[in-house]
Amino acid sequence: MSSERLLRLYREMYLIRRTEEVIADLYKEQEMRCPVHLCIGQEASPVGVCQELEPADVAFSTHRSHGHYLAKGGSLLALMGELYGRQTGCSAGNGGSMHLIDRAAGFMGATPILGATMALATGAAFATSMRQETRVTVAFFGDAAIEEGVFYESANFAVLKRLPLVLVCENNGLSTCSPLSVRQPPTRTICDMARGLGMTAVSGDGNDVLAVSQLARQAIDIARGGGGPVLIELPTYRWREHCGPGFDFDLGYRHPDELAAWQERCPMQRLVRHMEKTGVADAAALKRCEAEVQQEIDAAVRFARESPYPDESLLLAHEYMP
Amino acid sequence: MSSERLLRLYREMYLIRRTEEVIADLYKEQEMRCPVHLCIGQEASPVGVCQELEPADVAFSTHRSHGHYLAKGGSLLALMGELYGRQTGCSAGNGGSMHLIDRAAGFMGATPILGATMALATGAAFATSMRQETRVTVAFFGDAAIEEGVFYESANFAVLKRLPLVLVCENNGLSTCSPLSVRQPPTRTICDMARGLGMTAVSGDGNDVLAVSQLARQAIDIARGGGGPVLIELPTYRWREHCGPGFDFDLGYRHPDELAAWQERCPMQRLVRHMEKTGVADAAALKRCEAEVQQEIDAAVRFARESPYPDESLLLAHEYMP
Amino acid sequence: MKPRTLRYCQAIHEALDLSLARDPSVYVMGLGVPDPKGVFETTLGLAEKFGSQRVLDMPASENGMTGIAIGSALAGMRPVLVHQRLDFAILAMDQMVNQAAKWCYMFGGQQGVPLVVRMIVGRGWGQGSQHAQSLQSWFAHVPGLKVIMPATPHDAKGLLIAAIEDNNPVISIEHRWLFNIEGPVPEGHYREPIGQARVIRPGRDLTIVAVSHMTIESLRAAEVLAEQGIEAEVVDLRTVRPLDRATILQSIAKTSRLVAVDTGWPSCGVSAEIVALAAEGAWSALKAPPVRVTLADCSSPSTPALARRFFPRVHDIVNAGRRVVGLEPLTERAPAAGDPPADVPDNDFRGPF
Amino acid sequence: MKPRTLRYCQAIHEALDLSLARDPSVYVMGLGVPDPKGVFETTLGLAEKFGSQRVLDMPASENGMTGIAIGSALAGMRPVLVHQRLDFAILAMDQMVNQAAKWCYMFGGQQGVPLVVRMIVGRGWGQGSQHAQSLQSWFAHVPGLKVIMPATPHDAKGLLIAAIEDNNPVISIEHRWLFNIEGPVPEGHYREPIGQARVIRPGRDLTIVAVSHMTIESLRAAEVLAEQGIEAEVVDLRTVRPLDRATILQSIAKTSRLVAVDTGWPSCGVSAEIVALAAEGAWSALKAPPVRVTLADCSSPSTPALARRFFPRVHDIVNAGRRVVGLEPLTERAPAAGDPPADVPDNDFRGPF
Ligand SMILES: Cc1ncc(C[n+]2csc(CCOP(=O)(O)OP(=O)(O)O)c2C)c(N)n1
Ligand SMILES: Cc1ncc(C[n+]2csc(CCOP(=O)(O)OP(=O)(O)O)c2C)c(N)n1
Ligand SMILES: [Mg+2]
Ligand SMILES: [Mg+2]
Repeated sequence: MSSERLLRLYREMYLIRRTEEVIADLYKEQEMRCPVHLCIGQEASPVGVCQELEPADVAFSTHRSHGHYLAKGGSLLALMGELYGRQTGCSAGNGGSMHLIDRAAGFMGATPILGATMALATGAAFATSMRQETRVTVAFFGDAAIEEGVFYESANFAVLKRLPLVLVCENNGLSTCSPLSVRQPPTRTICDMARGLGMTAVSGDGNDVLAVSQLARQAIDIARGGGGPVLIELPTYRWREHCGPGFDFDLGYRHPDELAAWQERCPMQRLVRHMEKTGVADAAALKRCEAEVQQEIDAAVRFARESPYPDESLLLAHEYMP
Repeated sequence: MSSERLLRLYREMYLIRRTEEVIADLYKEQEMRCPVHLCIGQEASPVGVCQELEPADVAFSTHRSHGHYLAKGGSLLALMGELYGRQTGCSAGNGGSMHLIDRAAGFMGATPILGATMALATGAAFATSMRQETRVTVAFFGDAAIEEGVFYESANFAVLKRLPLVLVCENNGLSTCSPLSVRQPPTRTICDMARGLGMTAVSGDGNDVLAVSQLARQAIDIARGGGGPVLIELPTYRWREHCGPGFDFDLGYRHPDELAAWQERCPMQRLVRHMEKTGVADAAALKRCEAEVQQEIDAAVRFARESPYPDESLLLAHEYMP
Repeated sequence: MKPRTLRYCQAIHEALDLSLARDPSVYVMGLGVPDPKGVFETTLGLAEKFGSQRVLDMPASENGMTGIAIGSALAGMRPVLVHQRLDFAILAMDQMVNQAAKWCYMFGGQQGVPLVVRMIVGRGWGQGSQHAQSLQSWFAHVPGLKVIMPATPHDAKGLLIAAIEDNNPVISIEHRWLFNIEGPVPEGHYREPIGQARVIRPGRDLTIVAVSHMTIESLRAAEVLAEQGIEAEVVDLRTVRPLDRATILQSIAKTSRLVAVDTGWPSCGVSAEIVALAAEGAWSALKAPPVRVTLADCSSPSTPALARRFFPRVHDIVNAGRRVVGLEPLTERAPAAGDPPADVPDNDFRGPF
Repeated sequence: MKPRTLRYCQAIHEALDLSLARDPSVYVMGLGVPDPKGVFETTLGLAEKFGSQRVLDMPASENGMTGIAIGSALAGMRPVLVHQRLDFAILAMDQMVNQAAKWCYMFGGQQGVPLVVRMIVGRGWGQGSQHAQSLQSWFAHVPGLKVIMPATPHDAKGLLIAAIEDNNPVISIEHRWLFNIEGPVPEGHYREPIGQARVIRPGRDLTIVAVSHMTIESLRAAEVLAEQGIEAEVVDLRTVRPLDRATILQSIAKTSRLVAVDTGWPSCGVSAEIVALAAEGAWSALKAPPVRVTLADCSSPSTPALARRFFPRVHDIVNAGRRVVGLEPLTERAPAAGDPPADVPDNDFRGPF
């Protein structure tokens, strides 16, 4: 991979990371008045997958969607506007963090009811196939969402119709505070299960953006080439609490050592180490890129804060489409 | 298997077959005013499975449940009463053919919403496991019901908790008039899929009552022994129309030759041939048993016809349990 | 020249046929849609005509398939999803209510979901507790949905076309006992506006607001009342969301009396909404307490013996009408030979469906 | 001696604790039930006390797990299923409505389904379209279900115990903004009867029928009205199915005026049922058209800027009260510094939930 490409990967992961850190910092001001599910630590998945997509390809996500939205090219300004509940938000303030959309960027929508957007993504892929377009649809979701029957129903239809669909399961081992072991049998993996349904299924290091992008490349090729849906399972770890800006070690359901171990595998540091090892690291370029990103974020926060709230007269405005 | 045992299998299949033939004949009188889904041709499954159950074991079923109800020991009188909409019916007339129950016989209930009773059966098995009882729960259903997400959700939980559950999928290749091919991918079998979920899954000739009972024996042993849920797939064929008393070759979705081929594999004739081959056939005994069954059925029809309808004052009586 | 007539099921068929022909993004999907029974004839032959890509069967996966239909709508299609019974669509409440109904609003009005979900409501002939639910009030409760319940072949066609062309999710609830009724249906393309009720019979003494099959029964009841010298105005709701408040209130302003007749249950039902609307909005006009005619407040019994008391019938509407004008109820004559049984719409109706 | 007080969430906890201790067939299951947050503290420590067999987490499979709970109930258990948001339970409508609600009836009264489903309703702090639905009218519509919506810690405990001991499926809808309110709660086992409303404040000028969190807001509104010389009687519904018609009608008979206040939407809502009931049953007593106070008729917006107009508040109830007694509405004073924002119940409430 070219060093520009690697730098771009770094930049996108850094954008997600810093955006969420800034959200976490500013959240305590109580101006962002909506539940936020941060994906800090999980940036390799959105960036690795989205960088392999064509511009016409589309993506859906769930409650933990900031990363997917940004990696797919969603507007940072509109994200911040949304978190601040402003008229300029990507959903005009009606959505909040759990309802992001940027249709121009091919980010079709994120909604927090577990599993639901898998079916929507399958339907978008179905539309593609009915119209004989070459677009691929991606659905991002977690290891709990896959427990919903709608996953199974969507998968069955996608396999039946050989739809150009890529399902990305970010397996952070947790549903809120509940470990995988109380939800899924230890005797089968998520990939086994998906293969049983007739899908191609692959697994790889979810904290290694290069590994992710390689898996994504293959999956996208299969899906686009008429080989039917592909599931990618990406083991990873969320650093912060399930919902909200903080850490949650006080709750006792996980030990700080666990985080420490995963921080060793920080997707951004891993990428930097890779760049160093392959001799393409450019500390100055990284610093520049970080500074640029920070400026973008600062501008977005300013933009959001200066944006007007939706007027009360708009309460009913968006209920129906003309 | 002893000749008495074989004769009993014959008797039970004959009971189901004749009961349904009588229903089909009398249906045109328009006295049984409810949808009926006949299982003529599919008798080996209910009889083969139920004969391996202990009396304390329980079963659930769906819309096509006459066979399961009778094979589990459900009252013939109460079945006929129910079809005739009488107070003496197994559901006091409130249910009709699609809602059969005989709790004394361990037939926990049949309801026609596809897939729903799989979850109920899983729950009954869960209760068993919470109470550390040794009872096995069986769910009978068709090849379309397995397409419902509730199957997947139930299976996941049953595997997770290693529940004493046997799922019997009677695969007659049809959902109403729709072939399997428009509903499930040809690239995987139902057993593959179930195994992917972490279940033990086996398949066998659904028209051979001895084969069914052997599979059932193994499955029940595994389930009772703590080995978790087992799925049995039984390819078979329904002779009559999906719903109603007649044949439906006028519809054109299947050819009479198909029926003819399957009639060659009639589960009852197969058993008779087996008895002949092993030298335990006793034509007189079979005739006697048939005559007895016919008398039972005639008595049940008489009973139903002579039973009173529920009084209109009972309309609201059963809405809530005191 | 006598206007052309069609049966209700043919009117639906014509709406689908026409819509498929006009717009390549329309497709029709549901269990049994392309099968030889064609969902009570409403989809008969359409797969042959438009291909199995556009008129298709599906797995028995109501929730997933609804989500798939919605997703395809987000990607530019106009799906029509069909359920042989409303009861089966209950599996898909999440996708219909959490996703389709909310999409436009929760994303700030950027994109509608042009989805139509047809649901058929069973009645009689042993359509028991899980095959006879008429849950329009659930859908009418939910912002973001539109809900049509045509009573005539004319409206069945015009409203379904309007639904397919609407940019929002529309639930179409079709009563099984309407499928064989015949009525004038214009040829070609036309839309009936969603959200407009219609005064289907004028009268001065009381207003009967009814919907779907109950509109037909109410017309019959109005005839019976007319024989007794009572002139009922019958308002056919046609749409239960959005509700045409103006037409309802106008009629009550004229007649001062209200009977609300619904195919569903009473508690929090459409009939409750109509009565509440009248109480709030036509208070000074009303001269007697309004009356609801609904299903009995219990699950649907299968036995025909209870059908007569469970389902509202002409007789019940007649007596409700008498009550609001201050007359005693009439006792019903005992069923006589030749009367259709209470669990079929007419003597020609045959089970098992 | 001052009576012991508990917070609402503690009252629920005590009901569960007590029920688990009394009856080995009771078990509690739901996403996050045994986790360290304990479903807003309502299940905290119960897994430790009663074991993870009886107080357990589950896969994110709402429909299947509801069926599993029902199946276990058919086999003798008494499950309590918990959903952190009512919106998630929409996935399980089939099992709740097609199976649990119908079981007793469709099998002729042989067996009830002793299932309790707790559902929490979100409000404010960005609880958007998919996290703030208050769909009690759906459940209240359905024969076979019972639906409780306690407003006070006392009733939260007593009604939940009654629900667990009931032989029918009971839906318990708990409003998130109630969880921190404190009130007297008797020690030990007691049941509040399901299906009985309560006059929670007597008054002579108008009746406010309210439910859940709106009961608390209505009490506040009644105080404001009292300052204006208007004495409102507040009836806390407590149960929305079966409805306590007698208590409601009795109050209206006394006051002649009705305001119906609900946490849900208007169309076919519980408020519509209350108004319809009054119009039918208290016609001659009523001296003014009844008024509903409900959510705005749209999906829940996330932004706090719209929360003030979306959710009904004390001010809206006060004005509804004024209206039914024939007074002009008051314009609200502009929010002042120190006022809690409109999207939290009080200044102590902290996001993200
Ligand atoms: C249908 C449904 N049930 C429950 C929830 C509550 N909920 C929100 S996020 C979450 C955990 C999801 O875990 P996972 O899918 O693994 O994603 P992660 O949060 O780990 O990224 C739960 C249970 C929900 N949003 N939707
Ligand atoms: C949820 C649901 N969807 C649709 C139906 C309508 N329906 C009744 S029986 C049936 C076919 C079922 O096929 P299968 O499960 O294979 O059983 P079979 O009839 O072949 O025995 C269908 C689609 C239903 N009862 N429930
Ligand atoms: Mg997770
Ligand atoms: Mg089948």
